Parts: sequence; C-alpha cells; structure tokens
Amino acid sequence: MTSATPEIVSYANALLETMDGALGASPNTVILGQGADDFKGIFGSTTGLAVKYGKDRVSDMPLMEEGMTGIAVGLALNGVYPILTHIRSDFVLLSANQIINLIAKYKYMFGGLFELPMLIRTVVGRSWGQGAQHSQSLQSLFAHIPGLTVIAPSSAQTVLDTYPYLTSTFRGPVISFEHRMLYSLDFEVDRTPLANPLAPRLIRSGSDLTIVATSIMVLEAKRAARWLEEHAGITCDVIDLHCLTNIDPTLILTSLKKTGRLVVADTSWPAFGTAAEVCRLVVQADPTLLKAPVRSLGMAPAPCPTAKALEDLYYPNLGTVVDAAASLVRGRADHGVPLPAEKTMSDIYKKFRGPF
Amino acid sequence: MTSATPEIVSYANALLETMDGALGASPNTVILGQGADDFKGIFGSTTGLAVKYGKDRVSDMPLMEEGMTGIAVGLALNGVYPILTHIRSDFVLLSANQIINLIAKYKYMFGGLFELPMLIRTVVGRSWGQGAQHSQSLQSLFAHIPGLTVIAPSSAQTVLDTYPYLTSTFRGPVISFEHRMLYSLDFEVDRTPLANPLAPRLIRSGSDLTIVATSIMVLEAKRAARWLEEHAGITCDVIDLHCLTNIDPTLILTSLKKTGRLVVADTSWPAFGTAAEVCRLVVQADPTLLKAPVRSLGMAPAPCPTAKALEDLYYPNLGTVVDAAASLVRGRADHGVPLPAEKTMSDIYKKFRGPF
Amino acid sequence: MPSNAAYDRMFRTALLIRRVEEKIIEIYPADKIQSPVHLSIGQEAVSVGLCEALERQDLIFGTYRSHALYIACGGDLTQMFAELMGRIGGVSKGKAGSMHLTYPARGFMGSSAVVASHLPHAVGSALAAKLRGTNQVALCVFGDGSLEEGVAHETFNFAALRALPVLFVCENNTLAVHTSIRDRQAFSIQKMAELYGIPYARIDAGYDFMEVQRVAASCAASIRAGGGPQFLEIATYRAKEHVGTGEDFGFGYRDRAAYDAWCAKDPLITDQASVAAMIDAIDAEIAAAVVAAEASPAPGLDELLTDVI
Amino acid sequence: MPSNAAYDRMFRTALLIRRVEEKIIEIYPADKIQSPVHLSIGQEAVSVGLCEALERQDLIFGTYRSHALYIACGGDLTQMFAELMGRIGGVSKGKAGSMHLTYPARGFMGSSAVVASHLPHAVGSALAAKLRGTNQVALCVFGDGSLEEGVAHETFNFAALRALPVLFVCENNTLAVHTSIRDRQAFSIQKMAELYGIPYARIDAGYDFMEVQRVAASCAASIRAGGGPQFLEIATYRAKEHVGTGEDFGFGYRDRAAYDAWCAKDPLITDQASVAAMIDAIDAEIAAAVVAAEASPAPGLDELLTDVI
Ligand SMILES: Cc1ncc(C[n+]2csc(CCOP(=O)(O)OP(=O)(O)O)c2C)c(N)n1
Ligand SMILES: Cc1ncc(C[n+]2csc(CCOP(=O)(O)OP(=O)(O)O)c2C)c(N)n1
Ligand SMILES: [Mg+2]
Ligand SMILES: [Mg+2]
Repeated sequence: MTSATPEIVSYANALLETMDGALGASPNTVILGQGADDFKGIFGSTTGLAVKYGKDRVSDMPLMEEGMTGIAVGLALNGVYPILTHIRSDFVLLSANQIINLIAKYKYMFGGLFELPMLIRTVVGRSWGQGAQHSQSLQSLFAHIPGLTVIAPSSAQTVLDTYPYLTSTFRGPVISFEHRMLYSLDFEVDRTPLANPLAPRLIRSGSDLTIVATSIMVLEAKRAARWLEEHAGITCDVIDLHCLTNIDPTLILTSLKKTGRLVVADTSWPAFGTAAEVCRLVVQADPTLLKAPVRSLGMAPAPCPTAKALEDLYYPNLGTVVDAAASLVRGRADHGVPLPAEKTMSDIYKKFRGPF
Repeated sequence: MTSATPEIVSYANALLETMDGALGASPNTVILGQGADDFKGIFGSTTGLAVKYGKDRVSDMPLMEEGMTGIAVGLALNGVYPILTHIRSDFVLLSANQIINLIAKYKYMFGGLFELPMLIRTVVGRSWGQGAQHSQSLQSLFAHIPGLTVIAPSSAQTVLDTYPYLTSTFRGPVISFEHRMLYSLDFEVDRTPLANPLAPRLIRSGSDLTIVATSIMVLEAKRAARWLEEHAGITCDVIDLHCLTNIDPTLILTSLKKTGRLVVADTSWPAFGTAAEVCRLVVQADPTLLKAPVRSLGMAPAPCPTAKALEDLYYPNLGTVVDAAASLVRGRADHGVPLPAEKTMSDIYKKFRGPF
Repeated sequence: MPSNAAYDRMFRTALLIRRVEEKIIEIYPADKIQSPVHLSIGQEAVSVGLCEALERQDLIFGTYRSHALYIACGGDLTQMFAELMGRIGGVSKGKAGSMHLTYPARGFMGSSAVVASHLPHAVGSALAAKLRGTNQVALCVFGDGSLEEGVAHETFNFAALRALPVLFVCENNTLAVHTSIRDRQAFSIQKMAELYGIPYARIDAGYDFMEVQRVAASCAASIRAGGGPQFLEIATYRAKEHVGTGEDFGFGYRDRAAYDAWCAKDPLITDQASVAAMIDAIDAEIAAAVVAAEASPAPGLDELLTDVI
Repeated sequence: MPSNAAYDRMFRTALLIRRVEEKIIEIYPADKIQSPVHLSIGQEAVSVGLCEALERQDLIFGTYRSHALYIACGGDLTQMFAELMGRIGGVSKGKAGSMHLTYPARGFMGSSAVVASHLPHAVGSALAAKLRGTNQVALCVFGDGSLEEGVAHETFNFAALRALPVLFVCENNTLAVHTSIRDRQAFSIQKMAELYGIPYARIDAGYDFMEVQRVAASCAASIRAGGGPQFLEIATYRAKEHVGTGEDFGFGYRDRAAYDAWCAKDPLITDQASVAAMIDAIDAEIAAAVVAAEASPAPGLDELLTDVI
C-alpha cells in the first residue's frame, strides 16, 4: 500500500469495467439503450460489450424512452437485471411516468410482493453548446420521490465503489446521473470495498467551511479547497454527497459543528434542489449550527443558453466556489482572497484530465 | 363593506366561474382535457361550458397526455390560449417531457421570440383510497424548473384572485395544483383585485410561530392556529405560499424576525420539496432568525398506501400541525397542549364544508 | 377441446366474479371498502376464458379494472376482500386496494391505474422469458383506451421487432370513462395490430368464455411455438358506471338498449340452470371470505414505512 | 407549373444550403462554432421543395437538423451564423444555437432537439388555424426515428380525428444516429400513415426539389381545401456523421457505395453548369454573412436571466 503507485482509472473506463463486470457476473443482466451496442458505446462505457456478450444482452433500442423503461420493469419482474442507458439525462423525462408512477411504487404499492432491482444510467451534458435540452441535471426531480435511489458519482472511485454493489446486491431501482465532463478524466482509485457505498464521503478535511458537493462539483470543491488553503489559509471540509436519497446528515452536521459555515455546490438549479434539501436537513436538526448565511451554487435560474459566453456565466466553477467560500469565511464580499483566473471549467478539463 | 354579509363561493364554483370567464373573455381561449365536456365536468369546474361555448372550445381528448401538452404549445404559438385539465396530477408525468424540455424553455431558448401563455390545471387526489398512483402532489418537480410558474390555490379566494389574471394578462406557462378535497368546500370571498396575485399571502397574524403552508394545508394551518390560540394562547403567523416559483421570501423573513420558529406544511413529500426550498430561502438570507429547529410536515416518505388506516397516518392533519407547533413553541415534545381528537382530515371536511 | 366440465368450471368462475362484484355493490354503501372500485360486471367472461387458456408458468398484467382477472387466475377471495377493505390480511397488506390487485402465486404480476402503463411491463417480462428460455407467455389485458397512449405504439413495435411471447388482449367496451371510441380513435384496432405484423383475432361474443378460451389457447400455442406476439380484440360491455357501484344510463352518453341486448346473450343471465346449481355455494364462499376479511385487522403504523426501497 | 425560373430559384437555395454547411465544416475546427452541428448535406432538396410549396401565412416546425429548413424558408444568413457562433446578433441572441434554429418572420416556429417532440406542436398550431379560420397549413418535418416515439402515434391520431391542416413530412434517411431503420421499426411508414386514414405519398427522389415542390404543393392544396392532414415520406441521404462535420463510412454501420449512388443523382453535383453560374455569388454572400456574424459581440451577463418567464 505505502510504496505502490496508486492505480489510475478514467471515469469512462470505470464505467466500462463495472458494466463488463455486471454482465460477466450474471447471464441475467442486460444493458438496453439507444446506441449501447454501437462504435461510440455510450461515450466508451459499453464499447465492445455487445461483441463480448451478444446483442441480446447489450441491446440497441428504437426511440422509445417510456416503453423501454416499462420493459425494464417487466424484465426485473421476471428475473433479469436491466441496466438502461440514456445519452442525455434530459431524455429520461420521457419516462418520468414509468419511473415515478410505477418503478418508485411497485414494491410498496404491492405490499412488498415485488422488487425491481435495476440501474438507469443517464448522462448529464455540459459545455460545447449543449443548450437547454441537452444539459439538464435532473437528479432533484427523482430524489423527491420515495422509492427511488438517486446517485451522482463524482469519480472513477465512486463508480467502482458503487456500481458492482448495485448490480449484484442492492434490490431497489437506482437512477445514476453521470456527468459527461467526468468521462475523460483520470482518477486515483483504491479497491478496498466500502461498508456502505451509498453513504456520503468526507473527501477533504478542514475547519473553516463545509462544502457539500455532488458530481463534478465535487472536483471543483476540492480544487477550490486547495486554492483557498494555498492562497488564504482557509481550510474546508469537502463532502461528496454521492447519494441524494435518504441522506444521512450526520457527516454534514458534524462538520458544521466545527465550521459553522455551509456552501452547497450542485450541478443543477438550487431551487427545490440539492441545496434546498441539505438546508432542510440542517435546520431540522439544529439551525444554530449555522454561523453565517448558507450559499448555494448551481446553474443560474434559467434554461441553459447555448452561446459559450453565456454558458460560462451560467455554470458555477472554481472561481465561483472560491468566491462564495471566501466571502462566507471572511464575512464580506470584498474578502481580499485572490480569485483563480479560469473562466470556465470545460476549458480546464480539456487540458488537464487528472489524475484526481 | 362593513354591514354586507360576505359572499360565499365554493372552490369548484370559483373554478367554474373563472373558466367561464376566460372562455367568455376571448374567443381564442380553449379548454382541452379528458372528460372536460362530460356530465361530471372535471369535478364541476367545467360543467355546462361545452354546451355554452361548443365542443370545439371545451374539448374532450383521447388518452394522450404528452401529445395533448404538445398541442397546447402549438395552440399558444398560433394565437390560442389553452387551458389543459388533468383529473389527477399523477397523469401530468406523462407530459413531463413537453412541460420541462419544451414549455419551460421555449421563450428563453429562442431568445424571447416566442411566449407560451397557457394554464395546465391538475387535480391532486387525496383520501378514499386513491392509492399510490392517484394521490401525488407533484408541484415540487415543476417548481425546480426555471421557466415555469407553479401555483397551488388554497381557496376559492385565491382561485378568483389568480385565474383571471393568468388567463387574461400573464404571458407565461402556469401549472396549477388544485386539491380535490378543496373542491366541495365553501369560502368567503372578497372581489377586490390584488396588485400581485402570485405573491404569498399572510392570512393570519400571531407572534409565537410562523406556519408556511400550501394548498389544503393552508386550511389545516389556519385551523391549527385557531386551536393553538384557544387551547394554549399560542399565536401564529400563517402564510399561504400560493405560488411556489420565484418566491419572494420577505414575508417569511419578516415573520421569522418576530417568531423565530418555522413550520412548513405542504401537501407533498418534504425532501426536495416546498419545505426544503423554504428552508433554503431562510438560511440563505439569515439563519440566525431561526431560534429552534424547523419542522416540515408533508406526506410520509413512502408512496401513498390505499388502506384508510394507513392513509390517515400518511398525511399530516390538524393534530400533526398542532403537535408540531406546540412542541416547537414549548421547546419539548411533552408540550402539554391538548390535541384535537380528529384523526383524519377527509372525515372532517365531509361533514364541515365551510365557509372558510 | 373444451368439455362440459370446462364449461361448468368457467361458468362457475364467471359467476363467482359477478357475485363478488354484486357483494361489493351491496357492502359499498356501508363504507367497508373505502376506495374507488372499477367493476368488471359484464366483462367477466374475458378474464375467465383467458386465464383458462394459460399455463402455470405464464405471467399476467392488468389494469385498475382487474377484479375479474384476479379471481379468474385463482386469486384467494379472502385476501381480495381484505385488500379491498384495507386490511393487513389483504394480498398486498391493504396498501394496494382495488385498483392494484395482484397475485404472484398465480403469475398475476401487477395492475396499474395509469392507463397503458402496464403494456411494456408485459413485453419486458416476455423479453426476460425469451432471454431465459422459460417457455412463458405474458398476457397483457387492457381497455380500448390504452391504444391511444403513445406507449402502446412503442410497445407493440418492440414486441414485434423482437418476436416476443406476449398475448395482447384489448377488452373493447367502446368506452373510456364516458367517451365513445368513435370520438377517440381515428384508427381501427385490427389495423393497428396488423401495422406491426402482429397476428390479430377478434371475438365479438365477449360474453362467451368458451370462445375466449378457445381463441386464446390457440394464440398462446402459436406464441409458445415461437411465433411472436399475438393480438386479441374482445368486444365486451361495461354494465356499471366507469368507477363506482351505480348504473349511469341516465346521463345521455350511452344507451340502455345496448345493455339489454348484451344481457340477452350473457350466459350468466341466460343459463339460469347453471346459476341455480352453483349460486348458493358461491355465495357461501363469498360470505365466508367477507367475514374472514373483516376479521383481519387494519395495518398499523409499523407498516407505514416498510417496503419503500 | 414550376418553370425554369423555379428550378433556378430552388437550385440556388439548395446550393446555398450546401455551401453554408461546407463553410461550417471549414470553420468548425477553429472552434468558432462551439456547439453540436447536425448537418443537412445530402438532404437539402427536401427543405427547399417543401418551403417552395408553402404560402406566407403557413407555419413550420423542425428538428435539431434544421439548417436547411432555416435557409429554405428564407432565414437571414448573418443571423444564422451569429446564432451558431453564439453571438447577440443571432436570430435568438445565441441562446438557441444550431440545434434550435427558428425564424418566426417566415413562420418557422421552432426546432427541438428532443426527437418527435415538435410533432404535436405542429398539430396544435393547425388546431389553432382551424379554430381561428386562418387558412394556414402547418408543416412538420421530422426524421424517420420520430416515428418510433409514442407521441407520433398520439399526434397522428389526433390530427386525423380532427381533420387538421397539417402536412407531416418524414425525411427518411434510414438512420437514427447509427441504427438502421430495419432494426428499429417493425412497421411500414406508409401503413402507419394509412392507419389513421392520413393520405400518404412517397418521393424516392429526395434529391429532386422540383418533385418535392410539386408533390408538397398538391398536398398543401388538398389540406387548404379542408381535406385534413397529409403525410409525405421522402427518401433522402445523410452524407455526414450524425452529429459533427466529419464522414463516418469507416465504422462499419453503413456503406460508401450508397453514398456514391446518391451523389450520382444529386443535382447539386450533376448540374455543374448551374453550380458554376451561381457559386461565386453564393460564396460571397456566405462570406459576408460570416464576417457580419463575427462582428456581432457575444451576449453578456445582462442576457443571462432575461426571457425566462
Ligand atoms: C394515463 C392516464 N390518463 C387518464 C387516466 C384516467 N382514466 C382512468 S380510466 C380511463 C379510461 C380508460 O378506458 P379503457 O382503457 O377503455 O378502460 P376501461 O375503463 O374501459 O376498462 C381514464 C381516461 C388514467 N388513469 N391514466
Ligand atoms: C427523445 C430523444 N431520444 C433520443 C435522442 C438522441 N438522438 C438524437 S438524434 C437521434 C436520431 C434521430 O433519428 P431521426 O429521427 O431519423 O433523425 P435524423 O437524425 O436521421 O435526421 C437520437 C436517437 C433525442 N435527441 N431525443
Ligand atoms: Mg374501455
Ligand atoms: Mg433518420
């Protein structure tokens, strides 16, 4: 452990490895999705699997999101574990009825007679002018609904931690929001299994501020924490929320006892979103933990504009996180902490791909 | 004003009056919905209008929620104001794609070239064993999405305040969550127009506690406030949130400055819901306003069970609100305030229909 | 070949369904069943004939109007009444109620109150059957209204593309709530099935369980032989209001004459000899089930949050 | 009757579309257009013929692959390039980009990147036209993939039921991304249209704008005369990869031979005399539009939150 160089895996390869693993582990596991079997292989996450396991098990689909999701229900009811793929999470809205009215309710509504183990993988688009209809990060909609388990893996590590557990052990339906920009990044990974892969993770420790983040905002939070420490001596707890449903707030509350200050950085809109839910959990437990107003960072309250210039303003980034954190800790907007020059995350990650 | 007996209007009749008014005011306003023209008339809210205005303008529809909603887009783009009806808000999920990917984005995505004025009316089921698929209150899902305006009218008064404004003046798409149990209740109404029908309303004043409520929970909050005053001398501010999007928090913050204690009572699940959003707005402004943990009341974190015995436990009611309020104000669970005997709201409203 | 024994057995099941629903009508005003009920009276023979044509490993999917399907597949009566009454002894502990009957012990895998939402479930279970080589047929029963929903198109296309073992059965009572099929569908149901190359058959005598059994059995045989999906349209008649226990001939949207014509052909009315031979035992069985169901307690707080995830 | 003048006019528009897209291919590597582009090269004649058949009051709805439709309906070139480049001078201030072109001044009412989602928009606008008596025809252009989505079924049924003035046009390039129509559709497109009683016509020579114009004009005339919806399937060929500016014949899912066969019939390739007569003026027009577009500034913070509600 000590002397070995850490293993490096890209997000896309972690996905591919876990998909391969799931298909290899059981003949009754299948992947269904438009293009799941083609040469692009859902951005590399299913490449080659149709050849290896057959097109019956890694199956291209017509355009039929609602139908495909209902088919997953029937598969699960008859002994097959379905993995669905959507190349943009926006398209999952076409199956909102199946997910919310059927999948989320099937076990409870029938008094526990049925279970619907399945994994719905959806990719969140961002940058390169995806525009209003190819960029949404819809985790909050589904996290509102009891019966669903919603995750937003922030790294190859969390993919490797969580997907094998989901496909082999977990008995409920799961929706995963995978961020497109993470796919090409490399991560250090540690193969030690976790006791509970759905728990939040403390991924950096500090004492001035708590940053609760999801998905790619976890990377931004880590980078911001490093910047703040280097440039201002401000240290942060960074918590990767990872799973948005049935959040155990202990880690957050413990951190806030120390820091008293909270920033929530999510990939979606703050209103009725992750930021809102984290705020609720905190003030239901103990509002006196908060020594300063909470800051929530997410997409601007508008549909996503296509123009690059607006897109750069639309999304939070390293600078936004640093600025929010510094003004919270220093207690004023003119906090004096230097801001990083980078204007847009996508440009950075095009050049620097990790390892993280 | 002083001596006149107040005018009493039922919720259903307020809806019928505003629907009639909208059709009468413009030949280019139409109602579309399954059963909109039949003898049940969407629980009395469209009865007789097909005869009065013709079946072209009050139009029954095949089963085609996604298609129908897309048709509303086309109507709005070509000079017709559409009012859609869904007899259960659960069915609106079949049109989530049109509402979220298209309707919410049409104006912004095209740089303001188009507007989509329209009203989507959905009825929230509750009680009498509606079960998991006929009882959801899905306002939070849509309130998360920029571009939509989401309301949950709590009374005949708010219907009369708001609907004529929406159908005649407001230029954006609106989704309204009308509560089925409100339909048969009578309300005192005042015809004085409001400056901003989408603002929250302070509907009762007190000093010990702030209750922010939506839809039928506004009635429960009012009844609870009365009970608390009568039985324990506890007085409450009751705020009807009414519109869940772009909430102006001023009224809530002003109230909290006085009371320091907050209960949020919504018709849906608290997680990622209205309670969460209200908490976010408060702690982003000033967490020190909160002198005690916030309580959120909503449906239990499960799909809705059909059995009456479980349904009674599933929903918050007068007793739950009183209990939460009393324990907050007294600072302990054994608060000593007597609880009302009623176990279930539906039984009460079957006997007592107002006026409220 | 259906024998007299088969006739008697199916007649008995059909009569059992009718008498169960008449019992529901009887006890409904006392608020013993506190939930919406969508009665199958007039439509019993469809479910009876279909279930008679299935094998034990087959899977069944239905709608909110599935009392008949539940009983026809062999569902336990006490568990049914307990379910309708919201008791812990219900097949789903009272959490499901009338709109969501199910009986997995006989392959009845769920019923949904969202029109057409179960169509892809049947097709998915058929895909699993094909992948796993289980020799199962999936039976999917739905109303004529289902055919308007987009998911019907998606589902039929996929079932046909993959030649899946599914029997689609449209119970065509010509109504969706109060709207006639004429005002809803610009297409013919037969042509819709044929669009996907799904073999289609129609039964006009939807009251004739023997005929339903015969045609359904031949469909199932062809499906089991690997012939892919089949489509069966069965004309039937909804005797009561869409939801609830009353009649609704007085509201101008339909005609009592059609009802009378239907009754004149319904074996449960015309074959009074069989009725007389069976009704007492059936009624006793029902009465016992109601008593047993009522003895079951209501679910308590300990059930509120179980089985969510 | 289309004259030589009509041929020249349509040829010019088709060539303009092709040259605009070739300009896009040229400037794309320099990251001037930072968004996905779905090129229409090979499919230009469809939009050109259709728009030529419309009247000024008519309404148009398209997909993410609508460069051709935008230009064919008369959209301004500078506003188009500015839109693609994310400039404030774009038709939608840069907020829309390539996937959401629109030009209301010529009735182009929107294009959606969610496959098939615009079908009901066209039908709704046709319903409004009928209610308001505007004599408009709604033109709805979509790819073959759209027909698999449930909403297509819902929309066709409704348009037929209400006899609405809408012209459905399927641009059948036989591909959805990389998947052949054979692997996606168990139905024939013709039979699908006919299922709803929607009159159907097919054009095999999708490169022939004259033919497209002729057939579309006769469809539009019939629609305008109150004949209800019409359906036109037009065979066409997507020359480039699904999204992006490259070719993709090397990935095994399709054949270069089919492409070569198509090119051999494409007037923009075969009629080199017309090309020679027009290309310089066209290229100059395009170059000027690019320069003008680039002169337009990027939208600023003041635009981020406008036009939301
Ligand atoms: C998606 C959806 N839309 C609307 C409804 C309301 N609804 C309940 S039953 C019904 C009619 C269905 O008719 P049909 O499919 O013919 O079945 P039947 O009731 O005649 O058995 C409607 C519109 C629903 N339950 N689900
Ligand atoms: C609802 C939906 N599902 C999936 C996608 C991803 N997608 C984009 S284009 C496309 C293929 C569409 O094919 P077709 O309709 O034939 O149009 P073409 O691209 O050939 O013009 C797909 C699957 C999408 N945009 N929308
Ligand atoms: Mg019917
Ligand atoms: Mg295509």
